[in-house]
Amino acid sequence: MLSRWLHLEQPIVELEEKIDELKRFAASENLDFSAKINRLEEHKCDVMRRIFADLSPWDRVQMARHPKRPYSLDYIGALCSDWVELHGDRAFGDDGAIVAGFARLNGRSVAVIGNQKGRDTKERQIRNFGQPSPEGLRKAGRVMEMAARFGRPIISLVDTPGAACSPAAEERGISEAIAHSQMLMSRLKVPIIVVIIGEGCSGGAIATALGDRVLMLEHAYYSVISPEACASILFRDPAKAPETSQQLKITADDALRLGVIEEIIPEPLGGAHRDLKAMSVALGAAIEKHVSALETLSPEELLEGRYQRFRKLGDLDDPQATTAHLNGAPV
Amino acid sequence: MLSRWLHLEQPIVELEEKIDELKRFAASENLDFSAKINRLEEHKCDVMRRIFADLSPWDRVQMARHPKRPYSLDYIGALCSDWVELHGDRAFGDDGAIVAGFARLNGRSVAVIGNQKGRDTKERQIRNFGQPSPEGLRKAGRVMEMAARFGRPIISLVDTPGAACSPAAEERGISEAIAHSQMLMSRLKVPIIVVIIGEGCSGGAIATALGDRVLMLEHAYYSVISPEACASILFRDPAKAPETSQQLKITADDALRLGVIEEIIPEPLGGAHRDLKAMSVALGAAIEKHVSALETLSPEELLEGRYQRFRKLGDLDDPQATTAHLNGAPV
Amino acid sequence: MSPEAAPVAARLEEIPANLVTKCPSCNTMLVTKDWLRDLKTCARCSHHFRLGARERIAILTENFEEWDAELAPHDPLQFPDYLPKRSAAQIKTGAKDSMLSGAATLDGRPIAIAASDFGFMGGSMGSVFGEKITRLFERALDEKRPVLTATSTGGARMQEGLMSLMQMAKTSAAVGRLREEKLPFISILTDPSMAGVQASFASLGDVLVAEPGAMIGFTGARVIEQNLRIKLPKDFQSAEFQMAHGQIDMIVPRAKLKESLAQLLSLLLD
Amino acid sequence: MSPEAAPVAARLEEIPANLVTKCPSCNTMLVTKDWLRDLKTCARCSHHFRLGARERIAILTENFEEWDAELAPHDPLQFPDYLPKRSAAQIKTGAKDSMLSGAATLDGRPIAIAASDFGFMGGSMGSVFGEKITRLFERALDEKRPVLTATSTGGARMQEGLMSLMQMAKTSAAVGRLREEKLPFISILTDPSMAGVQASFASLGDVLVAEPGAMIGFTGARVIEQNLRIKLPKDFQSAEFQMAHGQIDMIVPRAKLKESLAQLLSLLLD
Ligand SMILES: [Zn+2]
Ligand SMILES: [Zn+2]
Repeated sequence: MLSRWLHLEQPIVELEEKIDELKRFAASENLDFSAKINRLEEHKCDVMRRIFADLSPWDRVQMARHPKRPYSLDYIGALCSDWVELHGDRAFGDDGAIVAGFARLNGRSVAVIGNQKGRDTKERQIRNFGQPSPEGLRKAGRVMEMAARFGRPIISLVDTPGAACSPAAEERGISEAIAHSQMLMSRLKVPIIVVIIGEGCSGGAIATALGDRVLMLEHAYYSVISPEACASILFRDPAKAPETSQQLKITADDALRLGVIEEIIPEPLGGAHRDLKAMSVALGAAIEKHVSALETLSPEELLEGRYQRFRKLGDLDDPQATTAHLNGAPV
Repeated sequence: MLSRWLHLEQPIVELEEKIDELKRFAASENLDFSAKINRLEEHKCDVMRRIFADLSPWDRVQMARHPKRPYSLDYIGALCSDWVELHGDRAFGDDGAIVAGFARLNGRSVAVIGNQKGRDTKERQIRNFGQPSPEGLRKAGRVMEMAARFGRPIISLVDTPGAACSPAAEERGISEAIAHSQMLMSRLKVPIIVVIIGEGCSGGAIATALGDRVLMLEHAYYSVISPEACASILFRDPAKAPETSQQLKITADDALRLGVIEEIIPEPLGGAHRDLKAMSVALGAAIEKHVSALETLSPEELLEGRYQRFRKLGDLDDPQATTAHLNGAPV
Repeated sequence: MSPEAAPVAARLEEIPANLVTKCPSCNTMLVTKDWLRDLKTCARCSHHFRLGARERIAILTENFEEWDAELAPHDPLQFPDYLPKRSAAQIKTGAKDSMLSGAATLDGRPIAIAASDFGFMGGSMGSVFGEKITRLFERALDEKRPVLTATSTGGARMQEGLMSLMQMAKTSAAVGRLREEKLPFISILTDPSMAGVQASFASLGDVLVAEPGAMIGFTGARVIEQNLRIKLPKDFQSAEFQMAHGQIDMIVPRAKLKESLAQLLSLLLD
Repeated sequence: MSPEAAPVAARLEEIPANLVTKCPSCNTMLVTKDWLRDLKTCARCSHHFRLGARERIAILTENFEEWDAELAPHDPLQFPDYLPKRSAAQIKTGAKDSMLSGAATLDGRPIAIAASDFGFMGGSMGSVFGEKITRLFERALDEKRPVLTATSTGGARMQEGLMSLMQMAKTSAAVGRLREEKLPFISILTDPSMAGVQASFASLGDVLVAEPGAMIGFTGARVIEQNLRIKLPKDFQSAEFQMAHGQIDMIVPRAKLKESLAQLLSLLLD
């Protein structure tokens, strides 16, 4: 059992190993175990259905952080043709934690920005674990402004454990970069589709999550703070992260109920990493649907709609309003 | 004779020392030397007039670099009330070589940006000898954009031996910063008055010199390259700088003849540093005249006029044009 | 301190029981009366004590008239301990939440102003805070008032989860609308101005003015130290540090703050 | 190299006398025929030799039709040795000045394109260069063509003094006008792209594409070394260095350049 798999996947991986072994044995001995193999495959499906029907929020956090989970560039590769990545903020550096560029998606030219994590140790360093630095957000801003000028819709793929956490990020204004990116996105006169594909955590996530539509993959999570940090601050015990993740209401279902996202994109059984192709097809279809709908709007309608989309988010008691809740039922 | 004075000023300083000595002696001995002192003062004026009637281009370069020459903050202090300096590019740092802010000039609120040199060794380091870094130009750009938004005219005081010359400046994109500043200034919908108050040298100068009017103080110089660098590149001998300064046509008279500036602002006899107050009055009056004239224009007229002002600069042979020279007679 | 500042000291919350107040920075024992006259700054080391939201608005403006006082917080996540903690803060401060906003005049000029109260759950931004800030910008736009905000906050309010994260986007978008008009927004950063608030509207002022010594940043120094196993200098994220790194426009001592703001507004508007 | 690149090799200037060409970077002796097929790059170390302006346009476009060919330089300052130097360059290159511009198609798409010729006084920008670039942007705006420029230049032409400095402002303002329309400007930075040209229009592309190894910067490395008495690394100001510092978007080998440009234009326009 490799550390590349989650604990919750253990029964599945064990079954898969058994099936593989059986297949190898059958081949080497020239025997027919197909009936037995089929039974095992069916059993595996049952096991997977059972496991994934009942994921806890903490399980989802693990799924969102799965070492095999597809990252932005995986989806771009699977979904797009003609991907041209652009680089640099023209002022300080090129941040590996954010990719930005233009590509063709369903025949339509779009700008894509995305948090990017690294697969191995070396790439993780270059990508800084998907934590955007100020220069990454400024690069994304430059590309998004270009997209707006050339009338290209923007797809923003969010997958970050948070903004870069370092003296260097503070010195170069990570606060300003996050703030500015949000303000910029609120004013761009092209459709913006945001998809939380894995981790959507904290200011690093909202920095590039201000769009006309915000979608979430089934096993992604979206949170104001990581469960570990929250547990450590509020309960002085990072080990309480699993229950904190429950209390923070961070799953796609929670986000939908809170009115924070428009749609949950279902993942293949077992999670996105078990079938990148199927996941990409579903992702591409969801993006297409929303972009097509938004393209019928005038720039003014688009901006007004985007403003109001976030404007109404909040849960409070307003005695002068007709309904107590501005939006969404309390969870 | 201090190194704070130029060689060409030596006769003047000697006379001044003589006059001072005489005055001290007269005071201490209670004698009346007023007739002699008056004669000496008159003689001093004659000497000054003679010297300053016949300055070589190289003398002007020395005058522009005079250690006692007023710098941007000196003029701002003498001319403006309510000076509020703003700081930082919001991304990397605060460049001491450029000051930028808002102030009241003749009762009118304006934005002022200026290259700033240091007076002593320590300040020279902080100010980097008036050589703007990328972050200084980006700070100036931020303040100029704010000025445009709030409809404040922009006064740009140019006084630089060139842009910052260092690996750091290259790494942070000094080329881009200079280019971007020019493009930005070409699009701002408020009047922009540029005054070359001392050295107007190379890309570091043109970076903030794209205005509706470009004025020059009498002893300032304006050049594509420093005479030393030009002599060293073209004639492989930096000692040839004095004659190269003649060949490069860099005085205010040259610039006026080439159509590069609108007006020369005369300096007090002996140069700006001999009478900051008189110099500031003349500078303030010139700025006022041009700002008033420009304020009558619509934003569109302003932009078109500014574009055409630079558009026509160049000296070439165009067989299809009605006149051979696009602008200005060859010198 | 400027002579004009003296009368406003009367608007600061008196602590009648204590005749002396100890400066936490230099340990000097300050005569409370003098300390109040100095707008709660230390006469010796010029340490700036934190001000409550009402105090902040009192020393900067006249004729304050509160907006949206009726807005009260909910508990969208039914988060453990949120209600009791909040109730305690409400009792302590007499306010419904951490944000106070309204109309006022500054040297006679009508403005819109908001201040967060660090004493209310660390001045954290939940739905009420975000809603009040958004309404502040919208109403300022309607009534053509320049906007001033003074932050003193640890960031987003975790207990409201995603609802609090959304306030970052909402308030940043509200600044975006104001930017399209000739109305200045001056953001006053007081100790501390951090995390989700600093990473939204508070960084988007046309001018950023900080009080001396205020801690300003995104991730707190302690978290960075723990994560990277490094030791940060004492002045890390101080206003002076941020100034050196080009992040803020000016540092103004409390006694000069009102005067500076009036001057800035006049330069941008008159 | 891509197979499509082969036919355009015919448009490169042949040097019939030499059957082999030495790579200045790795000293390999290259068969001239192969070297031309490789678009004047070294098959061994992929060193990119400089191209003349006509060669550059030839390998990137079809149907080139020159604009403003009649513009000829003056001597505004009557600068010592300027006329003889320039005449020599005119004779050597057969061009009136260092800038070649015009209309062309790139994969069938009408574009406006300009290239500077380093062989003409270091590809320096004087009045003719600046005027041609400005007209290029203006005409592209009129005719709704995207703009491509390929620079190879030491910067402003000192011998034209202030007139050459003014070309920086003039060309930057011309880009400013194009920016208000939906017309892309791609700036191709080839060896070397320096000083007054890099500090004006060449840095203002929507996309900056560099050739491998191209030197790109403002102040030359030698001048910085002399001024600061330091030694700079060999790769200082290389395309790869500038890429690492966030200054350019992509580095594309010559054999892939046309394809990349076509792709970019299609993404921004179709
Ligand atoms: Zn103290
Ligand atoms: Zn080679």
